[in-house]
Amino acid sequence: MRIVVNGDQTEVGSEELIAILQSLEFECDKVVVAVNQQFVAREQWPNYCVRSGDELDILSPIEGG
Amino acid sequence: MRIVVNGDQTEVGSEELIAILQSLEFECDKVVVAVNQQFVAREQWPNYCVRSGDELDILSPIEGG
Amino acid sequence: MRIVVNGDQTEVGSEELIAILQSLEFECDKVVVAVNQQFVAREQWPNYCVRSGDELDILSPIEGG
Amino acid sequence: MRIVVNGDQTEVGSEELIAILQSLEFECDKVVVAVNQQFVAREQWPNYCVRSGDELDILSPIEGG
Amino acid sequence: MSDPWNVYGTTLESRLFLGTARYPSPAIMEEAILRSGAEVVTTSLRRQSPEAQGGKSIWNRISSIGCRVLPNTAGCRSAKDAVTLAQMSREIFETNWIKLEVTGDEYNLQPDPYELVTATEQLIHLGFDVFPYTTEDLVVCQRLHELGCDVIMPWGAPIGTGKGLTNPYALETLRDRLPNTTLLVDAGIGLPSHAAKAMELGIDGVLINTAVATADDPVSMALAMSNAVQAGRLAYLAGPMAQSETAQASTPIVGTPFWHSQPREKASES
Amino acid sequence: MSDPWNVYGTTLESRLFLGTARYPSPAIMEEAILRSGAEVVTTSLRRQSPEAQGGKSIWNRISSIGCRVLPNTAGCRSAKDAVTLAQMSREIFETNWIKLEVTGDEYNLQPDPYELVTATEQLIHLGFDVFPYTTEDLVVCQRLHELGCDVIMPWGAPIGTGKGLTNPYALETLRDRLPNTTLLVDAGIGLPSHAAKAMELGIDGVLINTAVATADDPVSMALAMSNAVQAGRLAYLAGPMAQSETAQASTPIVGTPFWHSQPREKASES
Amino acid sequence: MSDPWNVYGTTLESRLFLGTARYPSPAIMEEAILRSGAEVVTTSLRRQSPEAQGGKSIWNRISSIGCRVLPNTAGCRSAKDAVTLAQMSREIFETNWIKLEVTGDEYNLQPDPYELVTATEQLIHLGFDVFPYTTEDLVVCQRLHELGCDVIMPWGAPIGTGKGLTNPYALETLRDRLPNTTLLVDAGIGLPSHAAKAMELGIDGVLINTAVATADDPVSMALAMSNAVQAGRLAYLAGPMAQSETAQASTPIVGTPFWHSQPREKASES
Amino acid sequence: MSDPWNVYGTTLESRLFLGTARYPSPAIMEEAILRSGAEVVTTSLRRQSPEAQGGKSIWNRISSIGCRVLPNTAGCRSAKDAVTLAQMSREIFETNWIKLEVTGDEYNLQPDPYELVTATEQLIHLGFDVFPYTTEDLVVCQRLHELGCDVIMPWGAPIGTGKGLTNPYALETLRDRLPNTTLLVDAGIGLPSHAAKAMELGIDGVLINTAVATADDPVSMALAMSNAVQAGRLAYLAGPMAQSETAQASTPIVGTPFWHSQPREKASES
Repeated sequence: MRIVVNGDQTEVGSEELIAILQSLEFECDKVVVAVNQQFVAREQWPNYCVRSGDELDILSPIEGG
Repeated sequence: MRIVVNGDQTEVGSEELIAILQSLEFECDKVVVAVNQQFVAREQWPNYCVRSGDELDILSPIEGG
Repeated sequence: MRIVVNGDQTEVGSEELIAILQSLEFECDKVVVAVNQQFVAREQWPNYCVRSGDELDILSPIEGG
Repeated sequence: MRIVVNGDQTEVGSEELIAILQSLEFECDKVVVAVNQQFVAREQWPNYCVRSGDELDILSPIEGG
Repeated sequence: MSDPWNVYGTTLESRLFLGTARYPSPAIMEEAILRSGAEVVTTSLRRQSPEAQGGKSIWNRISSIGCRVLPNTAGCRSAKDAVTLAQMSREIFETNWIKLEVTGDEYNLQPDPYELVTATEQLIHLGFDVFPYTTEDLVVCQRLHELGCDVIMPWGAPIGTGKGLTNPYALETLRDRLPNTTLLVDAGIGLPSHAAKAMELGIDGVLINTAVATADDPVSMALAMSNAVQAGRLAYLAGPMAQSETAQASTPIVGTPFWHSQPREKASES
Repeated sequence: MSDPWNVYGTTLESRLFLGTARYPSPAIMEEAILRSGAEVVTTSLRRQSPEAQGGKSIWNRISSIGCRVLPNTAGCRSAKDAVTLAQMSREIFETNWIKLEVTGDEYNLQPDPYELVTATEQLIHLGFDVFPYTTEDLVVCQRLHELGCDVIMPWGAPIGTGKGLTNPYALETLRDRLPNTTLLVDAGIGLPSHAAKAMELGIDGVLINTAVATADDPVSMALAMSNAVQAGRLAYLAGPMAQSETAQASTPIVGTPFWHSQPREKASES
Repeated sequence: MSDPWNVYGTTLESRLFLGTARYPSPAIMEEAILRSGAEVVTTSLRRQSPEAQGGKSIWNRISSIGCRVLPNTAGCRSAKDAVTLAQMSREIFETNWIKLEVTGDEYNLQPDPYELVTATEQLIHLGFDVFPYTTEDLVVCQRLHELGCDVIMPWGAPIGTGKGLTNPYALETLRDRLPNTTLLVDAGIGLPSHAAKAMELGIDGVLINTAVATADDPVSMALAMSNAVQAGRLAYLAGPMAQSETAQASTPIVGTPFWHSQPREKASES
Repeated sequence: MSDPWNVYGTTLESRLFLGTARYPSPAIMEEAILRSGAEVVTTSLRRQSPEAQGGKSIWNRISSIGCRVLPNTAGCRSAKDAVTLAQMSREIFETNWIKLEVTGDEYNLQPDPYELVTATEQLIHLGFDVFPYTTEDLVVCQRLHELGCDVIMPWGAPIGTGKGLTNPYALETLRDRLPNTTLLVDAGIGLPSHAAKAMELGIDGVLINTAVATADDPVSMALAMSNAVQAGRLAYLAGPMAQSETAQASTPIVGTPFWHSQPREKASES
């Protein structure tokens, strides 16, 4: 299934959000997630399934002004 | 019938707009009218009837900045 | 003998500077002196004689900006 | 005789100011003259003799701010 | 110098719009307008009692001058009121032009960016040529431009203060970012130098009332403002010198007299 | 408006003095002078080689215009040199007027307050009408006044910078403290708004060169400066409004429509 | 001097908020924060590739300092994006605080007054403590206040320009009209004098990033800004002297020596 | 941060000199001095009648604090008077330091550039360390420097006005042209931001009296000024950011979320 991860076309082998994050080697406790520009809270992750074409934003803290 | 003309409670003897203007001695060709804060165009005047409690604004040109 | 002390006409009984200062009850170690707008250093005082009409400025420290 | 004309060492064949000006092809009615930084008024020119080493400034009108 | 410009399809020569309020007398107002060369003057509408025909004489005076009229909606606090007043103005003044004012604060009498945009949208839909009076906020002005305003009127300072241009940097930004929009500075001009400065920044025109009307001599001040607007416009077109941090002589340096350094040998003599 | 003024016994109409240096061409210089309406232009003297008659054409051009000439002593670093140059200027330009410049610093090219006073004293003794170019220092200007200068020319900013008035507060003080002295701001004017501001402060006139000569279009800029000087002068005479910290509406408040508060009972009905 | 203040229920001592971006190194950033005494620092969220764990080290560094974190929504162009980013920030940074930025123009990077208000309304509904970054427009700030913002962050100048306060008059108006709202000037501060001036106007605090981070010596500049903020705050509380147009001696006049006028007869001697 | 500097052979830490006049009480004066950290305070001499020992208590108070004393010649109108008063000061205050004031105008109380130079020359000949109070005129300051002054004290604005720096451009020029002279801004500072700005320009120190003494709370204002001077000095040394006309984001752009453009194909997949 092809989805978009942080702006890049990406082939993933699962539709489960947690599995995707793990397969892409994100550290789950250090990122936050939006799907199609909607926030997906951490407590929703266990049951959250991604669909083909979905746009994932996986963000981490950085410096800011 | 009591209406409000330019902020003042006013007793008028007719419900017809033109009659009211004339009875109050406005020069009809030199004023514009709103009823209840809605513009009443001159071409509507002949058939326009005012209701009790209506608020009339009868305005004339003045200087401005 | 009449002299001017700090702008005021003053009658003094001596022509010796130190005697004048003492008679006017200035504390000698806390003032500085000019005669006719010329500085008179402390070491000159013992021999310094004032003449009639001389203008003495006897100054003390104050606050300043 | 060597003099300095407008900053340049110059050999001249006469000591008379007017002769010098003419030999250097200045238009006498369109210049003013200083010798050794002193103004030499036009009426002094006929009798004015330059000495060896003198510094002449021969100036004309230009634009200015 | 002829430098005509276009305001909603009307060609004008003067870049000074003049307000008609606060003059010592109608006669002085008229003379000030004439002296200023203004082709557009602002007016308003107010409740009038039939007996007190106070406004009439001044309006007669204004209309007799023959200037183009730009009615305002001064005093309105909501888009709704402003739209109604604009419609009434259109009927009596017989013009599509409306100087749209929607006040957002009673203290600085500044425009309300929210109600202003709402009213602008409705008035453009109703066929008006809208002259929105706004703060100098770029995004607000962009929004007004996108809604269809060809003309935008940022303030220089709060009305009646005469403080001049409180934020010239923002006006420069407006000019840069809205190069094809007609910008008029409205409100805050107190002196000719303020008007000239606005024009030097590339602003297309200015609207002035209080500074002219309340001067000791309004007629002379009207002429002064007219001259200043022309001066600023001419300067903008003339391409001013660049400011420099360091001095530079204007009179030529070459040939400065009395140079006492060692005299040079002339090349011809060596 | 006619507003003649007197400069060392000469009556002038224009309050703009123009410099003649740095123009793209003599023809443009001439046109700029004409357009500006200036009645006084500045000139200088320089060493000239007989063959290169470079200066001649421009001087011929200047003298043909018929303006009054105000020669300067630009480039002089000492009172002695300035006095000599002034004497030479008087002979060739046939005028008692001298714009006295004695430079004190090579970087900002500012006047030297010490040499300036020395030269002024000598020149007045020699019968000159001295126009001293000075900083805006009040005590220096008072000294020049006491020496007999009817005209004093404080700078606005260092020459050629176009920075405008770097210290308007000091110019206001000068105006207050020297009410009967003719003050001309010389140097630093870069834009019409600068010139207008100087005049609004009560300065009697301005002298401009670089800002006109080095504009992309000197002729238009000359006209712009002329307009600005008139604007500022008119405003000074017209008694400008006082600046205010708080807004005040220009359009009358009374009779504002759509006032939704509880309608009043008419007095006549009660 | 202890002068604690309250920001959304949190008591702070320092009135300087510091940004964490653009420092030469994380170590210098940390030292600058410590030296500044700031108790609140700003952060952001960005897309991260798992391999390039670039941001991690700096975030670890920031979180180890122990300051309170104020996450921003920098880069968002719509209310919708800003609301989503705010929600993500709340989860990862574990704070209800959000510095709400919704950019309205790509050139001056200014806030969009329309999207800002929309996002503010939604975020307050979602339980956030919103710190809206806004222009200095009074009506916009009033709207934010009415929506429930206890803190509002008007800009001083466009971000990264270091121009200081481009419109101090507007900030004074804000202070007057919103006396009970916490105002922080955010963006535009370039020098300590700018920060001090903001505080002198009664602004409650300032947020600075670029001016500290891009100074040659960020650590010293952090301390400088801290000192300046304290200086301005102290001055505001201390009741500064009123500015005067006329000079007044500080040293007493009475008893000035060498007064040469006719000596007085002493009263006692007459 | 330790940043010692040298004033006529004396090493100081604080760059704030404080005046001792115009405080509500000697006790408040003392506390203000202590809080300011000032190491140098100014004093004066006045005629004293023996009975009214008014000045004594305040002088006792000043001398007990242990600061270095800088006596002034305030009130003198001529070089002659100033030289006499300086000699008297040296004897009673037991210091070679003299803050040389020679007033040239009764209205703005500004220094007289002519008398000032004359007095400076004589006092240096008499072995004094002269701190001349002067206008910001570069040539005057150069003259003072050439006469042997290691320290020069240009004004910021007329004394007691609190107007701040009326001509910062001139102060910058002074700094550039007199890089090795110690410059202290004396007079005119009204707010901490003024003091900070002077220091940011590279001025070495400031002398303040009225702004501290006449604040509602002089002690807090003393601390405020101290903080501001440190802030400005630190910033000068820290190498501030350059001002920019265009905005630049502080938060990184790379990785901005919700970028909706056509998703890129990852390089690894091609």
